[in-house]
Amino acid sequence: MSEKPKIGVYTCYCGGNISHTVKCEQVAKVMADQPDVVISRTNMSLCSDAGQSQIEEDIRELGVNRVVIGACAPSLHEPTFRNTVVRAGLNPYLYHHVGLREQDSWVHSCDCDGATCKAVRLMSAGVAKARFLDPLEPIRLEAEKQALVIGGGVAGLRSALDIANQGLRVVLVEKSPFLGGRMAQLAKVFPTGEEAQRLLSELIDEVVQHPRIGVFIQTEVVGVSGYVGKYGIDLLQHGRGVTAENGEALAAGCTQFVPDEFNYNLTERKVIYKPYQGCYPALPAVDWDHYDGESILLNGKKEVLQDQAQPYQLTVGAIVVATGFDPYTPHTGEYGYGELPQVATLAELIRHLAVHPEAKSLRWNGRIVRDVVMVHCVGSREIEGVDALQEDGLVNNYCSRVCCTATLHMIEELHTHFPGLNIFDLYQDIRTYGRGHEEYYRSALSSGTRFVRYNGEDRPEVIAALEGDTHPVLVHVKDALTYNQELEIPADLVVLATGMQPRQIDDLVRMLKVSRGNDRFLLEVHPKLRPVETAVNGVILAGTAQGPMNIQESILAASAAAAKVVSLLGSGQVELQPFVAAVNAAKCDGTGACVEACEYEGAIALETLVENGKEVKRAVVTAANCSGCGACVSVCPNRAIDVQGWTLAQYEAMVDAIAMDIVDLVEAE
Amino acid sequence: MTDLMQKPETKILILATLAGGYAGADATGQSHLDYPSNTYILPVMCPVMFPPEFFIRSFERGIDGILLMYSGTDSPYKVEAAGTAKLINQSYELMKERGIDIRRLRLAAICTVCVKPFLKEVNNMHTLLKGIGPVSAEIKPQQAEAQRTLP
Amino acid sequence: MTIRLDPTFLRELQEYGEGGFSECFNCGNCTAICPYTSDDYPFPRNMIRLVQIGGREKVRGSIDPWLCYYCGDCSETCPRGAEPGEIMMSLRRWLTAQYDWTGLARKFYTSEVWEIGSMVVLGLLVILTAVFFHAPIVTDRVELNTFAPVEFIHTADWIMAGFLVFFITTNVLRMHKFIMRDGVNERIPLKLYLTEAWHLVVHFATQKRWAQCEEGKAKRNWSWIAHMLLVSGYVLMLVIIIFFLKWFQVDEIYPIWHPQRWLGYYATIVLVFGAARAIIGRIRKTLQMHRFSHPSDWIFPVLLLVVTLTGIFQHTFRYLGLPLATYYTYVVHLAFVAPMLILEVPFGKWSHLYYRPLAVYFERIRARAKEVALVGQPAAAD
Amino acid sequence: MMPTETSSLSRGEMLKRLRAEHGESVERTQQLLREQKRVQQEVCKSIREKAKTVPEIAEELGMKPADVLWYLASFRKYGLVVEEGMCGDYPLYRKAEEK
Amino acid sequence: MTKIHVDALVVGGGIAGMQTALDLGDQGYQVALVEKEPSVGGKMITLSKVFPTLDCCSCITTPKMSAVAHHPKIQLFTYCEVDRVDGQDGEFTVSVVQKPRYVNADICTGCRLCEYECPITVPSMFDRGLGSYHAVRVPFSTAVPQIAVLDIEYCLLCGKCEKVCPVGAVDFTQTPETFEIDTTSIVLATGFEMTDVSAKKEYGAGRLSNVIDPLMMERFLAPTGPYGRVLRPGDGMEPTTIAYVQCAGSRDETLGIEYCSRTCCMYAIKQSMLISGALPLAEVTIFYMDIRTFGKGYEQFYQNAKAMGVEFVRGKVASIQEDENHYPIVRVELTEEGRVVERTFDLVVLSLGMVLGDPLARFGLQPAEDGFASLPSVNASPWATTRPGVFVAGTAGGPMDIVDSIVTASAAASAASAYIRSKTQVSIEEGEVAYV
Repeated sequence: MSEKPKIGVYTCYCGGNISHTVKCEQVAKVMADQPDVVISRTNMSLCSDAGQSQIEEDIRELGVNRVVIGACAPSLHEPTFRNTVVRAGLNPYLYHHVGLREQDSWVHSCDCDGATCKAVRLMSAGVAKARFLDPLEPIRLEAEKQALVIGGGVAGLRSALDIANQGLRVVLVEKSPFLGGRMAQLAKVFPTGEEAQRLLSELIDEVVQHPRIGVFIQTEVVGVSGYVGKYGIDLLQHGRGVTAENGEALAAGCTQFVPDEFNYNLTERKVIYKPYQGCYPALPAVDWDHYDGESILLNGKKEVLQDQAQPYQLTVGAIVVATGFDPYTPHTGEYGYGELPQVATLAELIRHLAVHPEAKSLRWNGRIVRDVVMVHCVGSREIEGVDALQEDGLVNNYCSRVCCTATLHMIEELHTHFPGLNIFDLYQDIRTYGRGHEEYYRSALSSGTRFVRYNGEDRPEVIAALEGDTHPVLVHVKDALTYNQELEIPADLVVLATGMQPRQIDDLVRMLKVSRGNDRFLLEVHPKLRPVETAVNGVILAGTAQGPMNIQESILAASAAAAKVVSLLGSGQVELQPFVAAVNAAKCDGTGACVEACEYEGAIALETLVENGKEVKRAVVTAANCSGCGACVSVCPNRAIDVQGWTLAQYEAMVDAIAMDIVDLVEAE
Repeated sequence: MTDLMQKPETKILILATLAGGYAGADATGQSHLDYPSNTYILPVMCPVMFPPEFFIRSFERGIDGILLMYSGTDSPYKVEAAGTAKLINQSYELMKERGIDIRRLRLAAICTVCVKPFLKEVNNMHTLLKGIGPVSAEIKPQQAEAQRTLP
Repeated sequence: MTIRLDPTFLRELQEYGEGGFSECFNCGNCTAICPYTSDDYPFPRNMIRLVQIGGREKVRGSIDPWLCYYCGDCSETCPRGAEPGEIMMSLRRWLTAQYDWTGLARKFYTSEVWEIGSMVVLGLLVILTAVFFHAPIVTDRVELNTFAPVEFIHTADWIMAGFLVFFITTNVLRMHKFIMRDGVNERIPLKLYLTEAWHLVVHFATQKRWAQCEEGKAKRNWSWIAHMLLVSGYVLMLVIIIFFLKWFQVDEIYPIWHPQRWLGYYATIVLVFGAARAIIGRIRKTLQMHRFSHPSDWIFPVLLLVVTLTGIFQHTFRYLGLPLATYYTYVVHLAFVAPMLILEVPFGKWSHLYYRPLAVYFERIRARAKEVALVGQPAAAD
Repeated sequence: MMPTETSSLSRGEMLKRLRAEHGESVERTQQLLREQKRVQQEVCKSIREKAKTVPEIAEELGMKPADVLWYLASFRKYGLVVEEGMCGDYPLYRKAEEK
Repeated sequence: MTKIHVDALVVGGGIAGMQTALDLGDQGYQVALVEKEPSVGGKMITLSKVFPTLDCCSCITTPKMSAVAHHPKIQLFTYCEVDRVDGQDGEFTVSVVQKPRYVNADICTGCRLCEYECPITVPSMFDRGLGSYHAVRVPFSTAVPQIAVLDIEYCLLCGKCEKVCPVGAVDFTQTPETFEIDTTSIVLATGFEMTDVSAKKEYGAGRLSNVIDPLMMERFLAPTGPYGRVLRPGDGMEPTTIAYVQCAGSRDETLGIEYCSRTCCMYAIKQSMLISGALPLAEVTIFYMDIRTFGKGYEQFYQNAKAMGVEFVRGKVASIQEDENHYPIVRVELTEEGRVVERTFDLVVLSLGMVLGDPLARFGLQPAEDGFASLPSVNASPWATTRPGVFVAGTAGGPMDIVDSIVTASAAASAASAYIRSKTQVSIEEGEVAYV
């Protein structure tokens, strides 16, 4: 350390968030008397422009060369203050952030003295660490100006297109044999009434014709390595099983039928199939999961198809996760689903109508339908202790956001196509929040839909009617709007408005090291500061992988994700934090314990150097490959190695500061 | 200033990984859930960096309990789970040698949203320390003179 | 008790008026803004809700629609534009049809052909009767009592009155059955009917509940007064023609101070004024209550106005000494009076004049019965 | 920041023009200032010795409580009055000590 | 006339505008950000804490305000209004009026000596008229830029500020100045206003002193608020019973606003929680028709509020009157019980909705039926207006909360960036997708 530390300490009120519990003025006073501290201030809101200017001024005027800030969680504003000290000409790593809000004032609100005491200790630990701070330079790496987009649904497509339109190259990977994702299964979309498949095909056309987008269909991500700017991706592309020449003929000759999951198993399809007319690619594909391996007759010859999977490797700078959602599948018996043939999900009804476009009357299970009951919040807004647990032992306590409008949109469609239907809508709260969505509520009401409000703790029951009843099923519900009057609704069809579930992408989550939130959807860093980024640098979220959204919202999120990717990679360079191992060559005597402990290829190695005319072995770190885990630190017998910015000496100083009695601190005044 | 002179009976040092326990502690804060204030959370990248001597030294300086909150197998670091476990076992050996109750050092996997497990660990350690008392009962803390005049 | 949801009821009610039964999303604004609503009768939303879920029996047995005077506050402030006031109006029409065992009321409300047609037929019958069975026509001077002998007319009046009494009584008995018997377990002591009867008289005479919605609203207060005057006019006329026709229909012209003349003038003036006001209001649709006029709302004031005007003409011709004009206008007058009284009073809009006070009367009896039961309870417990 | 071009008129001329243009608002503001000074004096006098609540001051001075609160908020912001405990649900205000 | 050339013009310096400007600036585009108020920050900077995380609002906003002010690619024009937009297809000329601050922005240091000297006190619009500041002032403590502004409508022209200013920044010679910005694309982030409180006479039409709007409550809850605590504005009482009237400015035909304003349920719940924190004895009741907590983590937030004891009552409040002591009385049908009640509260908050803030005509745009910018293809390009090259971010394109505003802002930045590239000859290194 060349210069004597001159530490500036700042305790933020956080607009009262901290100062309501912690006596910030006292903290500041104690800090002012710590050795090496030249200034100790408080501020109502340190992250404001005025607060930041104050710090800059102190650096310039008072020659402060170490800054310690006690404020909110470092995850929120560490970057902010790093920029502040940089503006004042200081190295960004000569600053230390102490979390006084999430880890002090917010968790000890009933214990003001304890919280103040804790703040004093944590701040003095910060000051202790600050004495040991060294200027560090971020590691600059060449960034691959290419992004990977995982998922070929509307969010993935939009994200890929936007990234490519902004000048970067994109690889779009889709696991299934066709692009379009869940949106392709919809008919008309609210609030515009456009055909989903037409909108999609326009988007797909733009994507596949884009010179900077490469599309991998039937491809899985099987490996992820590296770091932001340079992710190594392993892909496995399954064979399509057919060629442009023989595709249609093979499909025609195929005789093996399987349930068509595109239509939620309401229909069957061949094992060589196209999900719908106008799908992309137009070439049929083989469903390898169900193909029984039997030969198929083609031009008189028998052909046995084989999945010739092809691995690919590529390097990308960033990864957009647009893996989408799964529609919630009710448990068997939940509202009679799977037990009574008259109970279907909304998604199933959409497909049912799509495969019978010319139907003059609504038929279900061979019977003309006159009375339809729609049930909202199936698999959403579940209550612990009331609703059955999901497979993972949790309940879906979130709102799925789209089901209300989707249900009311369906009611409008039903009334348009089949006038005279009686529709009963069982809801908790109608959440037609979007622009133009309330219109669907109004329209459903105007067309005579009867709304019944049930309480989440007392969900409706669907039972089979007794022999001789006019209707096959009966729905029992307590109607809050009639003061909990018990109603019995005879029905020909019960439609369950099922919500969204997080997709089963455990392997991918593990490979990308992203986290999931309480709702099991992928978690963003902060809903407002970084709403589409994950905690892993360079891994960005788009669409319903992050949570329930409608098409419009998915597109917006996808475009926002694209903006983040372009900001990150646009310059062709990324900066990494300099928290990597560094060897003090003077202390190193080349035992090699560190190399043994290191799990990262090419991160640390023994090199032979000539020192004072003697050949010696010394450990040398390759920064770009070092993760900064510190496995080498704990095994070094000479304490010759440290993670920069996180040294053992700093921790020891911090522990000493915490261990010190407050009495001493007060005496030290 | 008199109110600052209250001495909390015990001190719990929590070394929490940024990718795990530290974020979990932040999540607990965001939920505004109370826990004892004698808890001092320091962020760490990966706990595998601490040699066993570090923990012994901390006890000697007067830290009564140490919680290592890491991400375990979910960690972004390959060695975190196995490496840390190994170090902790070595530390337990050293602690036994010096007559320190090994329950004073605990390793816990805390994820970014593990609010309940976080509270459980903190409260358990707090209760434990109430029962077994400060570390000074077991070893003489070496609160070195030098400390009060740190450089 | 579980109600089995009946989707047909709402459709049925839609035939009785334009109110947005289905627009309503049950926010409760109408009930809370209504000056008449009470803990026991929290309408209009409860009525709308019963219609939505098909609670036909409950609606038939409820008096709530009669407690509404259509001040329009609910419709003005409805966030959904669902017109709860008009819904209550439609319910009153439906209830009138329910009380009426002949089915005529239903026909009148749901078919304009039936409503107008029956009026025309009855009017023509009167004219034909006059054409074929009239007494000698004196042309040199006005002798109405020769042309249409007052004894004959009076007898016809009594026959008509008997007819009215029969239908009104039988319909009221049905109303009583729906409200006080069906689905009501506790027996209501007959004594209460007698002790509370004064309510019926007071409400019939004053419609005083209407005044309740006019607090602080000068414009509406005027409405109630106008309505009161109108009622006084035709009640006066009804009493005169049923009981005092001989005194009223005379060929001698009394001096100007004679009560026969100014009672007649008073009634004529308030009837012209009241009926014209109702018609103009319906044309202008300024008041909330007039925004959705049903054909049945038009027919009564129009008949009333025409009856009054023909009455005025007839008297004018008599004063002027024009015998033929007097006779003809008299026939026309009767051709309008007969359908108005025979069809409108028991089966049409006019019936609200007795259904409303009856409903208030029944409400009082029910409330008293409840009080009596409550007082009685502790004794029973001992 | 976009530099606002300075007009070619001198400061004196400009002030004159502003006075002419804003004659009405200046006059209105002068009245407002007199009113504010009066209220300030009265309120400060009222709470010099004893801390009072908003309704108490309003009653005493015959003002609307909402207006009194607005003035107190303003005086508090600029350090003229301080809060001094509560009387029931109402905070008490007292004149700040002169510096 | 001065003329500036930029790639993108962002109109509105609220959270959406700032986010768009930052995203575009980070991508290397030259950005002009025009804000009509003297400081950036928009509505968001006036809020206390934000849902569902309950972290302090200024902690999110002020760094962004600071960032736009310091960003090398962003030129910030505060106290400026867009007058007209000419041109089309990537060649827009926008004329902007710089309103006179009567303070020289280049030399003002924000020391506030003028503010302390100014004798006249005026209602602070930052505090929704409930607090006060002087006729010359720095608009609020965290304002960016930290520069004073003089309100000529309340100026005595006494010259005291001029004398006290240490750098001679007060300048009465300023006049409105027009300048032009040439730009390739425009992003509208002009934001929203609350629905007019006087429109609903059943709710007192804004004349009841203890019936307030939610932005006022935000100020009471904010640490820098006018009273420094939660008091009711009628007489300075600390309220114990507080009611929220939901859909007071939305979903109501009588107001001509039939849409849902999306944010009111959440802010009412959030404020209830904050009130419970600030006033432990307070009892909060929320009168609602449908609770719409649809966002990520919102439903849990609602359930937490219920568990904390916030009372949720279903029923549309029909009328609010006041008793002789100005306590508001709420009349409502408890629709789940079928009973009409009149309940007296200490304070009532009307959960007003959102309407468009600034008229769109200046930008050559037609509003849609709901008054917000018309977006013809929301399921393909939800940021695109009817005028090519003009994009929309945040609440100019419909009611939405902060999270959604920020996402739409980034999306608009993405769209603007692609548009700028397609219009200007930015040399893009064309390349095949590289994989090995």
